[in-house]
Amino acid sequence: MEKPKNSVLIQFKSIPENVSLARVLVASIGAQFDLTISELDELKVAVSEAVSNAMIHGYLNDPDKNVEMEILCFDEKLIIRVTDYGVGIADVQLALQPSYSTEDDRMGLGFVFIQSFMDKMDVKSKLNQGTTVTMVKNLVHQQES
Amino acid sequence: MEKPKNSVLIQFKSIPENVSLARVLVASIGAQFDLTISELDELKVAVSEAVSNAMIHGYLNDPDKNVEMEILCFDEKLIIRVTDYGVGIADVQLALQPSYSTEDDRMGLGFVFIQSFMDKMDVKSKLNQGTTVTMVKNLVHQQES
Amino acid sequence: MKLDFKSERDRLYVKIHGEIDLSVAADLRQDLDQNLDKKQARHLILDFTEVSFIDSSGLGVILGRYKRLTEIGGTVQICGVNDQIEKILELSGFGRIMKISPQGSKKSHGTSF
Amino acid sequence: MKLDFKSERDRLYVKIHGEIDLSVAADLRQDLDQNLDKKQARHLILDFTEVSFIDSSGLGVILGRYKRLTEIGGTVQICGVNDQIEKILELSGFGRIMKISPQGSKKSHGTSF
Ligand SMILES: Nc1ncnc2c1ncn2[C@@H]1O[C@H](COP(=O)(O)OP(=O)(O)O)[C@@H](O)[C@H]1O
Ligand SMILES: Nc1ncnc2c1ncn2[C@@H]1O[C@H](COP(=O)(O)OP(=O)(O)O)[C@@H](O)[C@H]1O
Repeated sequence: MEKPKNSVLIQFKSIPENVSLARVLVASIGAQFDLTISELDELKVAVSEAVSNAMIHGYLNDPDKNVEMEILCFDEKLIIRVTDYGVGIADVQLALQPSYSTEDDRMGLGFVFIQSFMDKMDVKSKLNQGTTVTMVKNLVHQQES
Repeated sequence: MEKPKNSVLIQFKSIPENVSLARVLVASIGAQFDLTISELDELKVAVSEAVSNAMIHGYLNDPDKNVEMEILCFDEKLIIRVTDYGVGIADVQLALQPSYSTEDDRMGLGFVFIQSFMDKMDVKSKLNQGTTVTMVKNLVHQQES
Repeated sequence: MKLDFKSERDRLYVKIHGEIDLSVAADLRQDLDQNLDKKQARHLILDFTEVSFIDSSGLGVILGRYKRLTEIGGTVQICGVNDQIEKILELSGFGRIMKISPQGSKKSHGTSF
Repeated sequence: MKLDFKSERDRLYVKIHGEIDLSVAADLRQDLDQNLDKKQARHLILDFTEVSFIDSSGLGVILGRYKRLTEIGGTVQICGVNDQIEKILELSGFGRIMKISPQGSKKSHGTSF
Protein backbone atom coordinates (compact mmCIF):
# COMPACT_ATOMS: atom_id res chain seq x y z
CA MET A 1 0.00 0.00 0.00
CA GLU A 2 1.01 3.57 -0.69
CA LYS A 3 2.72 5.36 2.21
CA PRO A 4 0.41 7.57 4.30
CA LYS A 5 1.07 11.33 4.26
CA ASN A 6 0.36 11.41 7.93
CA SER A 7 -0.27 8.80 10.56
CA VAL A 8 -1.25 9.17 14.18
CA LEU A 9 -1.74 6.49 16.77
CA ILE A 10 -3.34 7.33 20.10
CA GLN A 11 -4.05 5.20 23.13
CA PHE A 12 -6.18 6.52 25.97
CA LYS A 13 -7.92 5.39 29.11
CA SER A 14 -11.46 4.12 28.71
CA ILE A 15 -13.09 7.09 30.44
CA PRO A 16 -15.98 9.11 28.94
CA GLU A 17 -13.97 12.37 28.98
CA ASN A 18 -11.70 10.88 26.36
CA VAL A 19 -14.47 10.53 23.80
CA SER A 20 -14.25 14.27 23.22
CA LEU A 21 -10.46 14.01 23.10
CA ALA A 22 -10.76 11.53 20.24
CA ARG A 23 -13.14 13.90 18.44
CA VAL A 24 -10.85 16.89 18.89
CA LEU A 25 -7.93 14.92 17.50
CA VAL A 26 -9.80 13.73 14.44
CA ALA A 27 -11.22 17.18 13.76
CA SER A 28 -7.76 18.66 14.03
CA ILE A 29 -6.38 16.16 11.52
CA GLY A 30 -9.40 16.62 9.28
CA ALA A 31 -8.68 20.35 9.26
CA GLN A 32 -5.27 19.60 7.71
CA PHE A 33 -7.27 18.51 4.66
CA ASP A 34 -9.92 20.46 2.84
CA LEU A 35 -12.88 18.98 4.65
CA THR A 36 -16.02 21.07 4.94
CA ILE A 37 -17.40 21.87 8.40
CA SER A 38 -20.20 19.42 7.80
CA GLU A 39 -17.75 16.66 6.81
CA LEU A 40 -15.75 17.38 9.97
CA ASP A 41 -18.93 17.17 12.05
CA GLU A 42 -19.74 13.81 10.49
CA LEU A 43 -16.25 12.47 11.16
CA LYS A 44 -16.68 13.54 14.78
CA VAL A 45 -19.96 11.68 15.13
CA ALA A 46 -18.51 8.49 13.63
CA VAL A 47 -15.47 8.60 15.92
CA SER A 48 -17.62 9.40 18.92
CA GLU A 49 -19.78 6.33 18.29
CA ALA A 50 -16.89 3.94 17.74
CA VAL A 51 -14.97 5.14 20.80
CA SER A 52 -18.09 5.17 23.03
CA ASN A 53 -18.85 1.60 21.93
CA ALA A 54 -15.34 0.48 22.84
CA MET A 55 -15.77 1.94 26.32
CA ILE A 56 -19.37 0.89 27.03
CA HIS A 57 -19.68 -2.42 25.25
CA GLY A 58 -16.08 -3.55 24.74
CA TYR A 59 -14.80 -2.67 28.21
CA LEU A 60 -18.12 -2.57 30.14
CA ASN A 61 -17.15 0.89 31.44
CA ASP A 62 -13.93 -0.31 33.08
CA PRO A 63 -11.82 2.88 33.25
CA ASP A 64 -8.56 0.98 33.60
CA LYS A 65 -8.65 -0.37 30.06
CA ASN A 66 -7.19 1.40 27.04
CA VAL A 67 -8.82 2.31 23.75
CA GLU A 68 -6.66 2.72 20.64
CA MET A 69 -7.30 4.92 17.66
CA GLU A 70 -5.19 4.98 14.52
CA ILE A 71 -5.56 7.63 11.84
CA LEU A 72 -3.94 7.19 8.45
CA CYS A 73 -4.06 10.03 5.94
CA PHE A 74 -3.67 9.36 2.22
CA ASP A 75 -4.14 11.74 -0.69
CA GLU A 76 -7.54 10.36 -1.47
CA LYS A 77 -8.83 9.09 1.88
CA LEU A 78 -8.65 9.04 5.67
CA ILE A 79 -8.67 5.71 7.44
CA ILE A 80 -9.65 5.68 11.11
CA ARG A 81 -9.37 2.52 13.15
CA VAL A 82 -10.75 2.20 16.69
CA THR A 83 -9.69 -0.87 18.68
CA ASP A 84 -10.54 -2.30 22.07
CA TYR A 85 -9.29 -5.52 23.64
CA GLY A 86 -12.58 -6.17 25.38
CA VAL A 87 -15.45 -8.65 25.31
CA GLY A 88 -15.88 -8.74 21.54
CA ILE A 89 -19.08 -9.17 19.53
CA ALA A 90 -20.67 -12.62 19.24
CA ASP A 91 -22.59 -11.89 16.03
CA VAL A 92 -21.36 -8.89 14.08
CA GLN A 93 -24.15 -9.08 11.46
CA LEU A 94 -26.73 -8.86 14.22
CA ALA A 95 -24.91 -6.04 15.98
CA LEU A 96 -24.96 -4.00 12.77
CA GLN A 97 -28.77 -4.13 12.51
CA PRO A 98 -30.32 -0.71 13.02
CA SER A 99 -31.92 -0.43 16.48
CA TYR A 100 -30.14 -3.53 17.75
CA SER A 101 -28.56 -2.91 21.12
CA THR A 102 -27.57 -5.13 24.02
CA GLU A 103 -28.17 -2.28 26.46
CA ASP A 104 -31.68 -1.24 27.46
CA ASP A 105 -31.17 2.48 27.47
CA ARG A 106 -29.23 2.66 24.21
CA MET A 107 -30.70 3.07 20.76
CA GLY A 108 -28.65 0.82 18.51
CA LEU A 109 -27.78 3.75 16.28
CA GLY A 110 -24.00 3.83 16.65
CA PHE A 111 -23.21 1.64 13.66
CA VAL A 112 -26.00 3.30 11.68
CA PHE A 113 -24.37 6.70 12.15
CA ILE A 114 -20.92 5.39 11.29
CA GLN A 115 -22.23 3.82 8.10
CA SER A 116 -24.18 6.94 7.15
CA PHE A 117 -21.34 9.37 7.75
CA MET A 118 -18.33 7.42 6.53
CA ASP A 119 -17.76 6.01 3.05
CA LYS A 120 -16.83 2.55 4.30
CA MET A 121 -16.99 0.65 7.58
CA ASP A 122 -15.59 -2.72 8.53
CA VAL A 123 -15.96 -4.45 11.91
CA LYS A 124 -13.60 -7.21 13.00
CA SER A 125 -14.32 -8.82 16.35
CA LYS A 126 -13.46 -11.93 18.34
CA LEU A 127 -15.18 -12.92 21.57
CA ASN A 128 -13.06 -12.07 24.62
CA GLN A 129 -10.34 -10.64 22.39
CA GLY A 130 -11.82 -7.40 21.26
CA THR A 131 -13.12 -5.36 18.37
CA THR A 132 -11.65 -3.19 15.65
CA VAL A 133 -13.87 -0.80 13.71
CA THR A 134 -12.25 0.54 10.55
CA MET A 135 -13.81 3.59 8.96
CA VAL A 136 -12.88 5.22 5.66
CA LYS A 137 -13.64 8.77 4.56
CA ASN A 138 -12.94 9.56 0.92
CA LEU A 139 -11.25 12.88 0.27
CA VAL A 140 -11.91 12.98 -3.46
CA HIS A 141 -13.87 16.16 -3.93
CA GLN A 142 -16.02 17.13 -6.87
CA GLN A 143 -14.32 19.48 -9.30
CA GLU A 144 -15.50 23.01 -8.78
CA SER A 145 -17.51 24.32 -11.70
CA MET B 1 3.31 5.65 42.19
CA GLU B 2 -0.35 6.57 42.49
CA LYS B 3 -2.52 5.59 39.50
CA PRO B 4 -3.12 8.41 36.99
CA LYS B 5 -6.71 9.65 36.58
CA ASN B 6 -6.15 9.82 32.89
CA SER B 7 -3.36 8.75 30.58
CA VAL B 8 -2.92 9.31 26.89
CA LEU B 9 -0.14 8.10 24.62
CA ILE B 10 0.16 9.46 21.11
CA GLN B 11 2.59 8.66 18.34
CA PHE B 12 2.70 10.77 15.20
CA LYS B 13 4.78 11.32 12.10
CA SER B 14 7.59 13.83 12.40
CA ILE B 15 5.97 16.46 10.18
CA PRO B 16 5.53 20.11 11.18
CA GLU B 17 1.72 19.95 10.85
CA ASN B 18 1.68 17.59 13.82
CA VAL B 19 3.16 20.18 16.17
CA SER B 20 -0.23 21.85 16.28
CA LEU B 21 -1.88 18.46 16.72
CA ALA B 22 0.20 17.91 19.86
CA ARG B 23 -0.82 21.34 21.13
CA VAL B 24 -4.51 20.74 20.49
CA LEU B 25 -4.34 17.44 22.33
CA VAL B 26 -2.64 18.90 25.38
CA ALA B 27 -4.97 21.88 25.48
CA SER B 28 -7.94 19.55 25.29
CA ILE B 29 -6.64 17.49 28.20
CA GLY B 30 -5.73 20.63 30.11
CA ALA B 31 -9.31 21.78 29.70
CA GLN B 32 -10.47 18.66 31.61
CA PHE B 33 -8.79 20.28 34.60
CA ASP B 34 -9.32 23.75 35.94
CA LEU B 35 -6.41 25.37 34.14
CA THR B 36 -6.66 29.06 33.31
CA ILE B 37 -6.40 30.19 29.69
CA SER B 38 -2.96 31.50 30.40
CA GLU B 39 -1.84 28.19 31.92
CA LEU B 40 -3.20 26.39 28.87
CA ASP B 41 -1.29 28.77 26.60
CA GLU B 42 1.89 28.06 28.52
CA LEU B 43 1.39 24.31 28.29
CA LYS B 44 0.94 24.71 24.54
CA VAL B 45 4.21 26.62 24.19
CA ALA B 46 6.13 24.02 26.19
CA VAL B 47 4.73 21.13 24.15
CA SER B 48 5.31 23.01 20.92
CA GLU B 49 9.00 23.47 21.79
CA ALA B 50 9.61 19.88 22.86
CA VAL B 51 7.85 18.40 19.82
CA SER B 52 9.52 20.82 17.39
CA ASN B 53 12.91 19.92 18.88
CA ALA B 54 12.23 16.21 18.40
CA MET B 55 11.44 16.82 14.71
CA ILE B 56 14.17 19.35 13.88
CA HIS B 57 17.06 18.26 16.06
CA GLY B 58 16.22 14.67 16.97
CA TYR B 59 15.10 13.51 13.53
CA LEU B 60 16.80 16.17 11.37
CA ASN B 61 13.43 16.83 9.71
CA ASP B 62 12.99 13.27 8.48
CA PRO B 63 9.20 12.94 8.06
CA ASP B 64 9.27 9.16 8.20
CA LYS B 65 10.21 9.06 11.86
CA ASN B 66 7.73 9.04 14.73
CA VAL B 67 7.49 11.32 17.74
CA GLU B 68 5.83 10.06 20.92
CA MET B 69 4.02 12.06 23.55
CA GLU B 70 2.68 10.67 26.79
CA ILE B 71 0.36 12.62 29.06
CA LEU B 72 -0.33 11.46 32.60
CA CYS B 73 -2.92 13.25 34.71
CA PHE B 74 -2.82 13.07 38.49
CA ASP B 75 -4.87 14.99 41.02
CA GLU B 76 -2.06 17.38 41.71
CA LYS B 77 -0.07 17.44 38.47
CA LEU B 78 0.18 16.79 34.75
CA ILE B 79 3.22 14.96 33.42
CA ILE B 80 4.01 15.32 29.73
CA ARG B 81 6.78 13.30 28.15
CA VAL B 82 8.00 13.87 24.59
CA THR B 83 10.28 11.21 23.10
CA ASP B 84 12.21 10.80 19.88
CA TYR B 85 14.49 7.96 18.84
CA GLY B 86 16.81 10.28 16.96
CA VAL B 87 20.38 11.57 17.12
CA GLY B 88 20.39 12.39 20.83
CA ILE B 89 22.18 15.22 22.64
CA ALA B 90 25.92 14.98 23.26
CA ASP B 91 26.00 17.41 26.17
CA VAL B 92 22.64 18.05 27.81
CA GLN B 93 23.98 20.70 30.20
CA LEU B 94 25.28 22.70 27.26
CA ALA B 95 22.07 22.25 25.28
CA LEU B 96 20.09 23.70 28.19
CA GLN B 97 22.07 26.97 28.19
CA PRO B 98 19.89 29.89 27.11
CA SER B 99 20.69 30.97 23.53
CA TYR B 100 22.61 27.77 22.84
CA SER B 101 21.55 26.25 19.53
CA THR B 102 23.21 23.94 17.03
CA GLU B 103 21.22 25.52 14.20
CA ASP B 104 22.12 28.93 12.80
CA ASP B 105 18.63 30.29 12.35
CA ARG B 106 17.28 29.12 15.68
CA MET B 107 17.40 31.04 18.93
CA GLY B 108 18.18 28.49 21.61
CA LEU B 109 15.02 29.42 23.49
CA GLY B 110 13.13 26.13 23.41
CA PHE B 111 14.40 24.78 26.71
CA VAL B 112 14.19 28.27 28.24
CA PHE B 113 10.47 28.43 27.46
CA ILE B 114 9.83 24.92 28.73
CA GLN B 115 11.59 25.71 32.00
CA SER B 116 9.76 29.02 32.38
CA PHE B 117 6.32 27.66 31.68
CA MET B 118 6.44 24.28 33.38
CA ASP B 119 7.11 23.56 37.04
CA LYS B 120 9.74 20.94 36.34
CA MET B 121 11.72 19.71 33.33
CA ASP B 122 14.01 16.75 32.93
CA VAL B 123 15.96 15.79 29.79
CA LYS B 124 17.28 12.27 29.26
CA SER B 125 19.27 11.69 26.11
CA LYS B 126 21.68 9.18 24.60
CA LEU B 127 23.65 9.76 21.41
CA ASN B 128 22.11 7.93 18.46
CA GLN B 129 19.36 6.57 20.65
CA GLY B 130 17.19 9.56 21.25
CA THR B 131 15.85 12.05 23.73
CA THR B 132 13.03 12.18 26.25
CA VAL B 133 11.91 15.51 27.68
CA THR B 134 9.72 15.17 30.76
CA MET B 135 7.71 18.19 31.82
CA VAL B 136 5.59 18.61 34.94
CA LYS B 137 2.81 21.12 35.50
CA ASN B 138 1.49 21.37 39.05
CA LEU B 139 -2.27 21.58 39.40
CA VAL B 140 -2.31 22.68 43.02
CA HIS B 141 -4.17 25.94 42.92
CA GLN B 142 -4.18 28.68 45.53
CA GLN B 143 -7.19 28.61 47.81
CA GLU B 144 -9.69 31.23 46.80
CA SER B 145 -10.02 33.95 49.40
CA MET C 1 -22.27 21.04 29.25
CA LYS C 2 -24.36 23.66 31.01
CA LEU C 3 -28.14 23.79 31.41
CA ASP C 4 -30.54 26.71 31.90
CA PHE C 5 -34.01 25.86 33.17
CA LYS C 6 -37.22 27.84 32.93
CA SER C 7 -40.74 26.62 33.56
CA GLU C 8 -44.24 27.82 32.86
CA ARG C 9 -47.25 25.82 34.00
CA ASP C 10 -46.66 22.22 32.83
CA ARG C 11 -43.89 23.15 30.42
CA LEU C 12 -40.18 22.88 31.17
CA TYR C 13 -37.78 24.79 28.90
CA VAL C 14 -34.17 23.70 28.99
CA LYS C 15 -31.42 25.46 27.12
CA ILE C 16 -28.42 23.16 26.69
CA HIS C 17 -24.93 24.56 26.12
CA GLY C 18 -22.03 22.49 24.76
CA GLU C 19 -21.53 18.97 23.52
CA ILE C 20 -23.86 16.10 24.40
CA ASP C 21 -21.99 12.81 24.44
CA LEU C 22 -21.20 9.88 26.73
CA SER C 23 -19.31 12.08 29.18
CA VAL C 24 -22.38 14.16 30.03
CA ALA C 25 -25.21 11.69 29.32
CA ALA C 26 -25.65 10.53 32.93
CA ASP C 27 -25.67 14.09 34.30
CA LEU C 28 -28.08 15.27 31.64
CA ARG C 29 -30.48 12.40 32.36
CA GLN C 30 -30.44 13.14 36.07
CA ASP C 31 -30.80 16.92 35.73
CA LEU C 32 -33.71 16.62 33.32
CA ASP C 33 -35.53 14.05 35.45
CA GLN C 34 -35.04 16.03 38.66
CA ASN C 35 -36.40 19.19 37.10
CA LEU C 36 -39.31 17.44 35.39
CA ASP C 37 -40.23 16.01 38.81
CA LYS C 38 -39.78 19.24 40.71
CA LYS C 39 -41.87 21.31 38.28
CA GLN C 40 -44.34 18.47 37.65
CA ALA C 41 -43.87 19.24 33.95
CA ARG C 42 -45.43 17.20 31.16
CA HIS C 43 -43.97 19.06 28.21
CA LEU C 44 -40.23 19.32 27.68
CA ILE C 45 -38.83 21.91 25.28
CA LEU C 46 -35.12 21.57 24.60
CA ASP C 47 -33.34 24.61 23.18
CA PHE C 48 -30.42 23.37 21.07
CA THR C 49 -29.23 26.81 19.89
CA GLU C 50 -26.01 26.41 21.88
CA VAL C 51 -25.53 22.68 21.33
CA SER C 52 -22.49 22.12 19.13
CA PHE C 53 -22.50 18.33 19.04
CA ILE C 54 -24.70 15.34 19.79
CA ASP C 55 -24.18 11.62 19.23
CA SER C 56 -26.27 8.53 19.93
CA SER C 57 -25.42 8.57 23.66
CA GLY C 58 -27.00 12.02 23.84
CA LEU C 59 -29.99 11.03 21.74
CA GLY C 60 -30.58 8.07 24.06
CA VAL C 61 -31.12 10.44 26.98
CA ILE C 62 -33.68 12.46 25.03
CA LEU C 63 -35.52 9.35 23.87
CA GLY C 64 -35.69 8.18 27.48
CA ARG C 65 -37.35 11.45 28.55
CA TYR C 66 -39.69 11.19 25.56
CA LYS C 67 -40.83 7.72 26.63
CA ARG C 68 -41.34 8.88 30.18
CA LEU C 69 -43.40 11.93 29.18
CA THR C 70 -45.55 10.25 26.52
CA GLU C 71 -46.68 7.80 29.22
CA ILE C 72 -48.31 10.71 31.04
CA GLY C 73 -49.61 12.34 27.85
CA GLY C 74 -46.72 14.77 27.53
CA THR C 75 -44.45 15.80 24.65
CA VAL C 76 -40.83 16.60 23.82
CA GLN C 77 -39.84 19.34 21.40
CA ILE C 78 -36.39 20.36 20.20
CA CYS C 79 -35.75 23.83 18.81
CA GLY C 80 -32.80 25.86 17.55
CA VAL C 81 -31.28 22.85 15.83
CA ASN C 82 -28.35 23.42 13.44
CA ASP C 83 -28.06 21.69 10.05
CA GLN C 84 -25.73 18.93 11.18
CA ILE C 85 -27.79 18.05 14.23
CA GLU C 86 -30.98 18.19 12.18
CA LYS C 87 -29.49 15.52 9.91
CA ILE C 88 -28.74 13.30 12.90
CA LEU C 89 -32.20 13.78 14.36
CA GLU C 90 -33.73 12.82 11.01
CA LEU C 91 -31.51 9.74 10.66
CA SER C 92 -32.53 8.58 14.10
CA GLY C 93 -36.24 9.00 13.41
CA PHE C 94 -36.78 11.70 16.05
CA GLY C 95 -38.48 13.82 13.39
CA ARG C 96 -41.36 11.35 13.30
CA ILE C 97 -42.07 11.37 17.04
CA MET C 98 -41.33 14.91 18.17
CA LYS C 99 -41.43 18.45 16.86
CA ILE C 100 -38.03 19.68 15.68
CA SER C 101 -37.40 23.25 14.59
CA PRO C 102 -34.23 24.53 13.00
CA GLN C 103 -32.16 27.51 14.06
CA GLY C 104 -33.67 30.87 13.18
CA SER C 105 -37.18 29.53 12.66
CA LYS C 106 -40.14 31.19 14.41
CA LYS C 107 -40.64 28.17 16.61
CA SER C 108 -37.25 28.57 18.19
CA HIS C 109 -37.81 32.25 18.90
CA GLY C 110 -40.72 31.51 21.16
CA THR C 111 -38.53 29.67 23.59
CA SER C 112 -35.54 31.96 23.77
CA PHE C 113 -34.34 32.90 27.25
CA MET D 1 -1.69 31.29 8.82
CA LYS D 2 -2.81 34.13 6.57
CA LEU D 3 -1.03 37.42 5.88
CA ASP D 4 -2.36 40.84 4.85
CA PHE D 5 0.19 43.27 3.45
CA LYS D 6 0.03 47.06 3.19
CA SER D 7 2.88 49.42 2.46
CA GLU D 8 3.50 53.14 2.75
CA ARG D 9 6.81 54.64 1.63
CA ASP D 10 9.56 52.56 3.29
CA ARG D 11 7.21 50.90 5.78
CA LEU D 12 5.67 47.46 5.34
CA TYR D 13 2.66 46.59 7.52
CA VAL D 14 1.84 42.93 7.85
CA LYS D 15 -1.18 41.63 9.68
CA ILE D 16 -0.71 37.99 10.63
CA HIS D 17 -3.69 35.70 11.29
CA GLY D 18 -3.42 32.38 13.10
CA GLU D 19 -0.69 30.38 14.83
CA ILE D 20 3.02 30.92 14.16
CA ASP D 21 4.94 27.70 14.68
CA LEU D 22 7.27 25.31 12.86
CA SER D 23 4.62 24.41 10.29
CA VAL D 24 4.39 27.97 8.94
CA ALA D 25 7.86 29.33 9.76
CA ALA D 26 9.37 28.67 6.31
CA ASP D 27 6.39 30.24 4.49
CA LEU D 28 6.35 33.24 6.79
CA ARG D 29 10.07 33.86 6.26
CA GLN D 30 9.69 33.69 2.50
CA ASP D 31 6.56 35.85 2.31
CA LEU D 32 8.07 38.54 4.53
CA ASP D 33 11.36 38.63 2.62
CA GLN D 34 9.65 38.74 -0.78
CA ASN D 35 7.44 41.63 0.26
CA LEU D 36 10.27 43.54 1.94
CA ASP D 37 12.22 43.20 -1.32
CA LYS D 38 9.34 44.12 -3.58
CA LYS D 39 8.40 47.23 -1.60
CA GLN D 40 12.02 48.10 -0.80
CA ALA D 41 10.85 48.54 2.78
CA ARG D 42 13.17 49.27 5.69
CA HIS D 43 10.62 49.29 8.50
CA LEU D 44 8.51 46.23 9.26
CA ILE D 45 5.39 46.59 11.41
CA LEU D 46 3.80 43.29 12.41
CA ASP D 47 0.19 43.40 13.54
CA PHE D 48 -0.34 40.54 15.99
CA THR D 49 -3.99 41.33 16.81
CA GLU D 50 -5.07 38.08 15.14
CA VAL D 51 -2.11 35.95 16.21
CA SER D 52 -3.30 33.32 18.68
CA PHE D 53 -0.01 31.51 19.25
CA ILE D 54 3.73 31.88 18.73
CA ASP D 55 6.66 29.71 19.82
CA SER D 56 10.41 29.94 19.36
CA SER D 57 10.24 28.74 15.74
CA GLY D 58 8.04 31.75 14.99
CA LEU D 59 10.22 34.14 16.98
CA GLY D 60 13.24 32.93 15.02
CA VAL D 61 11.67 34.17 11.79
CA ILE D 62 11.04 37.60 13.27
CA LEU D 63 14.55 37.84 14.67
CA GLY D 64 15.93 36.97 11.23
CA ARG D 65 13.97 39.85 9.63
CA TYR D 66 15.13 42.13 12.45
CA LYS D 67 18.79 41.32 11.75
CA ARG D 68 18.31 41.86 8.05
CA LEU D 69 16.61 45.22 8.49
CA THR D 70 18.90 46.65 11.18
CA GLU D 71 21.80 46.09 8.75
CA ILE D 72 20.21 48.66 6.45
CA GLY D 73 19.20 50.99 9.27
CA GLY D 74 15.64 49.69 9.51
CA THR D 75 13.40 48.59 12.40
CA VAL D 76 10.88 45.96 13.38
CA GLN D 77 7.83 46.73 15.49
CA ILE D 78 5.15 44.39 16.81
CA CYS D 79 1.72 45.67 17.78
CA GLY D 80 -1.58 44.26 18.98
CA VAL D 81 0.16 41.71 21.19
CA ASN D 82 -1.98 39.78 23.70
CA ASP D 83 -0.86 39.11 27.30
CA GLN D 84 0.47 35.62 26.71
CA ILE D 85 2.48 36.58 23.65
CA GLU D 86 3.78 39.68 25.43
CA LYS D 87 5.17 37.40 28.13
CA ILE D 88 6.97 35.28 25.52
CA LEU D 89 8.36 38.33 23.75
CA GLU D 90 9.69 39.63 27.08
CA LEU D 91 11.24 36.27 27.99
CA SER D 92 13.01 36.15 24.66
CA GLY D 93 14.42 39.65 25.01
CA PHE D 94 12.54 41.09 22.01
CA GLY D 95 11.33 43.92 24.23
CA ARG D 96 14.88 45.25 24.43
CA ILE D 97 15.50 45.40 20.68
CA MET D 98 12.15 46.30 19.16
CA LYS D 99 9.03 48.27 19.99
CA ILE D 100 6.21 46.06 21.24
CA SER D 101 2.72 47.39 21.89
CA PRO D 102 -0.07 45.44 23.55
CA GLN D 103 -3.58 44.96 22.26
CA GLY D 104 -5.81 48.00 22.59
CA SER D 105 -2.94 50.48 23.00
CA LYS D 106 -2.78 53.62 20.84
CA LYS D 107 0.22 52.32 18.93
CA SER D 108 -1.66 49.36 17.61
CA HIS D 109 -4.53 51.53 16.40
CA GLY D 110 -2.27 53.37 14.04
CA THR D 111 -1.59 50.26 12.06
CA SER D 112 -5.03 48.74 11.85
CA PHE D 113 -6.15 47.65 8.40
N1 LIG E 1 -16.62 -2.37 20.71
C1 LIG E 1 -17.64 -3.22 20.96
N2 LIG E 1 -17.46 -4.29 21.78
C2 LIG E 1 -18.46 -5.15 22.04
N3 LIG E 1 -19.71 -5.02 21.53
C3 LIG E 1 -19.96 -3.98 20.72
C4 LIG E 1 -18.95 -3.02 20.39
N4 LIG E 1 -19.49 -2.11 19.57
C5 LIG E 1 -20.76 -2.47 19.39
N5 LIG E 1 -21.06 -3.59 20.08
C6 LIG E 1 -22.36 -4.31 20.10
O1 LIG E 1 -23.14 -3.88 19.00
C7 LIG E 1 -24.37 -3.34 19.44
C8 LIG E 1 -24.84 -2.24 18.52
O2 LIG E 1 -23.95 -1.13 18.60
P1 LIG E 1 -24.46 0.32 18.19
O3 LIG E 1 -25.09 0.25 16.83
O4 LIG E 1 -23.33 1.26 18.33
O5 LIG E 1 -25.60 0.64 19.23
P2 LIG E 1 -25.57 0.98 20.80
O6 LIG E 1 -24.21 1.45 21.16
O7 LIG E 1 -26.61 2.01 20.95
O8 LIG E 1 -25.92 -0.31 21.49
C9 LIG E 1 -24.12 -2.92 20.86
O9 LIG E 1 -25.30 -2.87 21.63
C10 LIG E 1 -23.16 -4.01 21.35
O10 LIG E 1 -23.85 -5.17 21.71
N1 LIG F 1 15.15 16.21 20.75
C1 LIG F 1 16.42 16.66 20.54
N2 LIG F 1 17.32 15.87 19.90
C2 LIG F 1 18.59 16.30 19.68
N3 LIG F 1 19.02 17.50 20.07
C3 LIG F 1 18.20 18.33 20.70
C4 LIG F 1 16.86 17.95 20.98
N4 LIG F 1 16.27 18.98 21.64
C5 LIG F 1 17.19 19.93 21.77
N5 LIG F 1 18.36 19.56 21.22
C6 LIG F 1 19.62 20.34 21.19
O1 LIG F 1 19.54 21.35 22.17
C7 LIG F 1 19.74 22.64 21.57
C8 LIG F 1 18.94 23.69 22.29
O2 LIG F 1 17.57 23.45 22.15
P1 LIG F 1 16.53 24.64 22.33
O3 LIG F 1 16.79 25.33 23.62
O4 LIG F 1 15.17 24.10 22.13
O5 LIG F 1 16.89 25.67 21.17
P2 LIG F 1 16.71 25.59 19.58
O6 LIG F 1 15.64 24.60 19.25
O7 LIG F 1 16.34 26.99 19.21
O8 LIG F 1 18.05 25.18 19.02
C9 LIG F 1 19.37 22.44 20.12
O9 LIG F 1 19.95 23.38 19.27
C10 LIG F 1 19.85 21.02 19.86
O10 LIG F 1 21.23 21.00 19.59
